[in-house]
Amino acid sequence: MPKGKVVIDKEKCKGCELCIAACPKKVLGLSEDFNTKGYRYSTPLHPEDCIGCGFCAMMCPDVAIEVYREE
Amino acid sequence: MGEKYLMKGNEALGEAAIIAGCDAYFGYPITPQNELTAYMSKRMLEEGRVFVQSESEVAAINMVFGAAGAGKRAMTSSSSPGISLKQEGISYLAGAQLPAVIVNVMRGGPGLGNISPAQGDYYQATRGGGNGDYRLIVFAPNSVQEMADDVMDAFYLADKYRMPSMVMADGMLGQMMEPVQFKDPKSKKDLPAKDWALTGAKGRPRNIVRSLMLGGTGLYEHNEVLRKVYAEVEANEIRYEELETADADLTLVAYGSASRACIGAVRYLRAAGKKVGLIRPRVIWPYPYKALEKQAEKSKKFLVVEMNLGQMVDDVRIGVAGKAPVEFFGYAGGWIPTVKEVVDRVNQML
Amino acid sequence: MKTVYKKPESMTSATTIYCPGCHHGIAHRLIAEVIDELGIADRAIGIAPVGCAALAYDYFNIDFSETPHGRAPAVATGLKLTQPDRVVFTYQGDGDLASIGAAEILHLANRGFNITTIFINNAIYGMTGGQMAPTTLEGQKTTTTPFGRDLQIHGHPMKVSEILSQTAGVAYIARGAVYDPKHVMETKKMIKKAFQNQIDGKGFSMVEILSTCPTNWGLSPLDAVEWLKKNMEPFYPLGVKKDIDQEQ
Amino acid sequence: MDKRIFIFSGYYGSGKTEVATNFALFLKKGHDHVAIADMDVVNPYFRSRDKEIFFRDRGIDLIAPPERINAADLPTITASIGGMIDNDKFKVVLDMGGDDVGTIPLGSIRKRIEARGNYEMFIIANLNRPFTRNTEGIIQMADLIEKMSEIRPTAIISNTHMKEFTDREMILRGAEHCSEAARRLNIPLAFITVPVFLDEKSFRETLAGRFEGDVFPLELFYHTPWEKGADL
Repeated sequence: MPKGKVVIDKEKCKGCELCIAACPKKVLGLSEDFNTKGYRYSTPLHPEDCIGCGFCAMMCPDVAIEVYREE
Repeated sequence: MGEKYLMKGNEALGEAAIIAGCDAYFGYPITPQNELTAYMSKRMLEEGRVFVQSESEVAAINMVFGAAGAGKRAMTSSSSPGISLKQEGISYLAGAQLPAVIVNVMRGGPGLGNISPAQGDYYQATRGGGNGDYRLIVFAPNSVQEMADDVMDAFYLADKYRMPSMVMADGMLGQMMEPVQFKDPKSKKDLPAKDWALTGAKGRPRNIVRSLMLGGTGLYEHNEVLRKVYAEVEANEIRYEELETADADLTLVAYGSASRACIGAVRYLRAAGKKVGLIRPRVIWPYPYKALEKQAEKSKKFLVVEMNLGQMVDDVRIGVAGKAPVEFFGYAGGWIPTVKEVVDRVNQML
Repeated sequence: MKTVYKKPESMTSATTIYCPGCHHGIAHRLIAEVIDELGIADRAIGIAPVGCAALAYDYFNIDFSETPHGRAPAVATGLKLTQPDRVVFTYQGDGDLASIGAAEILHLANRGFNITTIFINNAIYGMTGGQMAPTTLEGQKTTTTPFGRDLQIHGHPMKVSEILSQTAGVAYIARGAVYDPKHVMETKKMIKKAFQNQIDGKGFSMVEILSTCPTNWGLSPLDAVEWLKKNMEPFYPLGVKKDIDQEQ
Repeated sequence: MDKRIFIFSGYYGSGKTEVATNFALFLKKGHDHVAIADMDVVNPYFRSRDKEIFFRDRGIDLIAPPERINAADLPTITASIGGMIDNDKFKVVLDMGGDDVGTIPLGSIRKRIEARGNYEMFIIANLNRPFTRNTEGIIQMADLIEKMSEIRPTAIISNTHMKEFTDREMILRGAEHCSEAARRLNIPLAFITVPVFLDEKSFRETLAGRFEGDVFPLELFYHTPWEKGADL
């Protein structure tokens, strides 16, 4: 399995959870704290499981997610 | 000045627009301006320019919005009921500060009315028929020659002030034939660059054409910009003609077709030794209030002649400002004054 | 590490005004990705009329025009005919395109002018607060169909893509969705083809995107996706409705 | 003028209605039954149908839709035209709309006209109009009209004028180009119109022998309201 990395701009995130549902490895979840807009934002709860598939970014309506993968 | 042609007013409007560099024309059929659309359907294609017979007047004015947004010279034309349909787009053009030319060859109203010439759209043209605070520069020609000249000026001033302008004629002017000579187009050299146009953001920051001004004082500030533009137009672009006004006891005020009979009446009455003159606004917004105010200092009476139930008479009263009585003579829905009718009415007043 | 995904160049970094989970954002992003991939950001001109996406110009790094409600196809006509080498697209919602702008889109499609339209169908008026749209489904409750859409009273939901596919000028019409990665990828292909067709001068191309409106549907973003799959998709089947390349 | 049906067609604004009206009055001098039919579905103003009383006073039958609908946007032609075409008692003047498209309404009665055989199809030309500035323009217009109407033009009428600014030099130039167009189309130049204010009698002598067409004096009947009011 390739190793991936998800970077989420928490200030752009509106907590819609579409990325969470899209993640095949259940990497993402909602944060316990809030961003400055008052949303609980999406965050990698299990970053070690990320395979860098990019599905989360593909589903993000707010372009808040960047995805990287090891070569 | 080129050679002399015998042309219908509607055709002259079209040829003048082509000479003025109209890049795109969009129209929808309505009598009595159809010759203009037909003329453009032939000549614009000959010139390799854009012509579309749109699905409606609403679409036509928005196609103008698009072409004007591209920084091109764009024009549409219609007659009264069709101009009503264009009001939405005209308001948006004004809001987005897009230059464009709208031609209204007026017919009888309200509603479907009839195809007779009329001047019932004066309020609509000069007060803004669409929503919001905006103005159009409105030309009021009274001959085929002036229709040609005005279209060329309308394009120029629209570009100069970044606002829509209108040529307001009527069915008689559109349909009648007179000799016409076309002027050379004015150089665009002194006009501001259209650096706001939507041409693709190559090598520059993106441009946005909009009238939606959200947030804080955005719309307020935008309207203050418009106020400044309109004040400038009022300072620079007032146009009117005076005929025998210097010693006139009675001053006629008329524009367009109605002014043709008034010119005849002034000549006839002067020959009979009666001191009658005429002030003829060539542009009806901005309006020559000062000229009327000045005339009110020497003229004892005013008579406004219009082919409607009394619209411009309000502006004359503003200009005259109570210094002299202002009477009105006019009918709507198929009436053009004859020289005799105006003379008779003046004689009643003298 | 290799970048798998980051913001397309054609998008600004502005945060959208859209509600959480609204599919507008995904549709915007796909358009921006396509513009980047085709390398047309310096000659693309977008048009968004009245609707939630009226502010779309804030989110794209390209020239953009606002228009009156429903008139984007007419404005596009003016922009495109005077500049045939630019890539002009409209971005319209269901109220805008299928109701007030029905005449304009029908005539643009039928003329076959070389313009691209992205049509967002979420079966409701979002911006004005959840009123019935032409595409509102039978039985669907909105603020103006409080007892559900009744075909006797409100008429039938309109299948715009199927209707426009019947017109001669159309080069390509497809209906996609963006509720999961698979459909996002398929819809992006559709959008890319609709833009490529314009570049190739093939004629009018449109992609309808079935989208959610969680706020006005009164559902969470994830529940809204389920509602779309269960209710909208059967009535508005996904897929290519017309493609002149396939016909030849 | 032994023909019975006279069709006046030509470029838009060439003066068809004015010439047709004068021609109907000319025919009336030698015939009891003359009719003029307004076949113009293009033009909304300055039409023969607006002159109901004028023609009635002069004993000419005007075939036009009822006056009631004149100010509506309903430019129609009337069914009675067919009867007039078939009625051998009548000389019939057909005042067509402008250009090739203005002759489209002829299509509905073309077969009846051809069946009677004895017709003239005039092409009217005014050199001061933008699309007929020269011989080529006139020939082009005649060709377009023939294609659309499927009736071959039989003669040309030179009607070169600039309303009240018409001068003799203008008329001569018009006659020259119309004459050349007629020669190349292999049809006669029927008339050269001269407005009555130009003293056509002396002018006729100037023109005599130079062109095959007769001088046709033209009285002007169609005016703007302010021109009408000048005679107070």
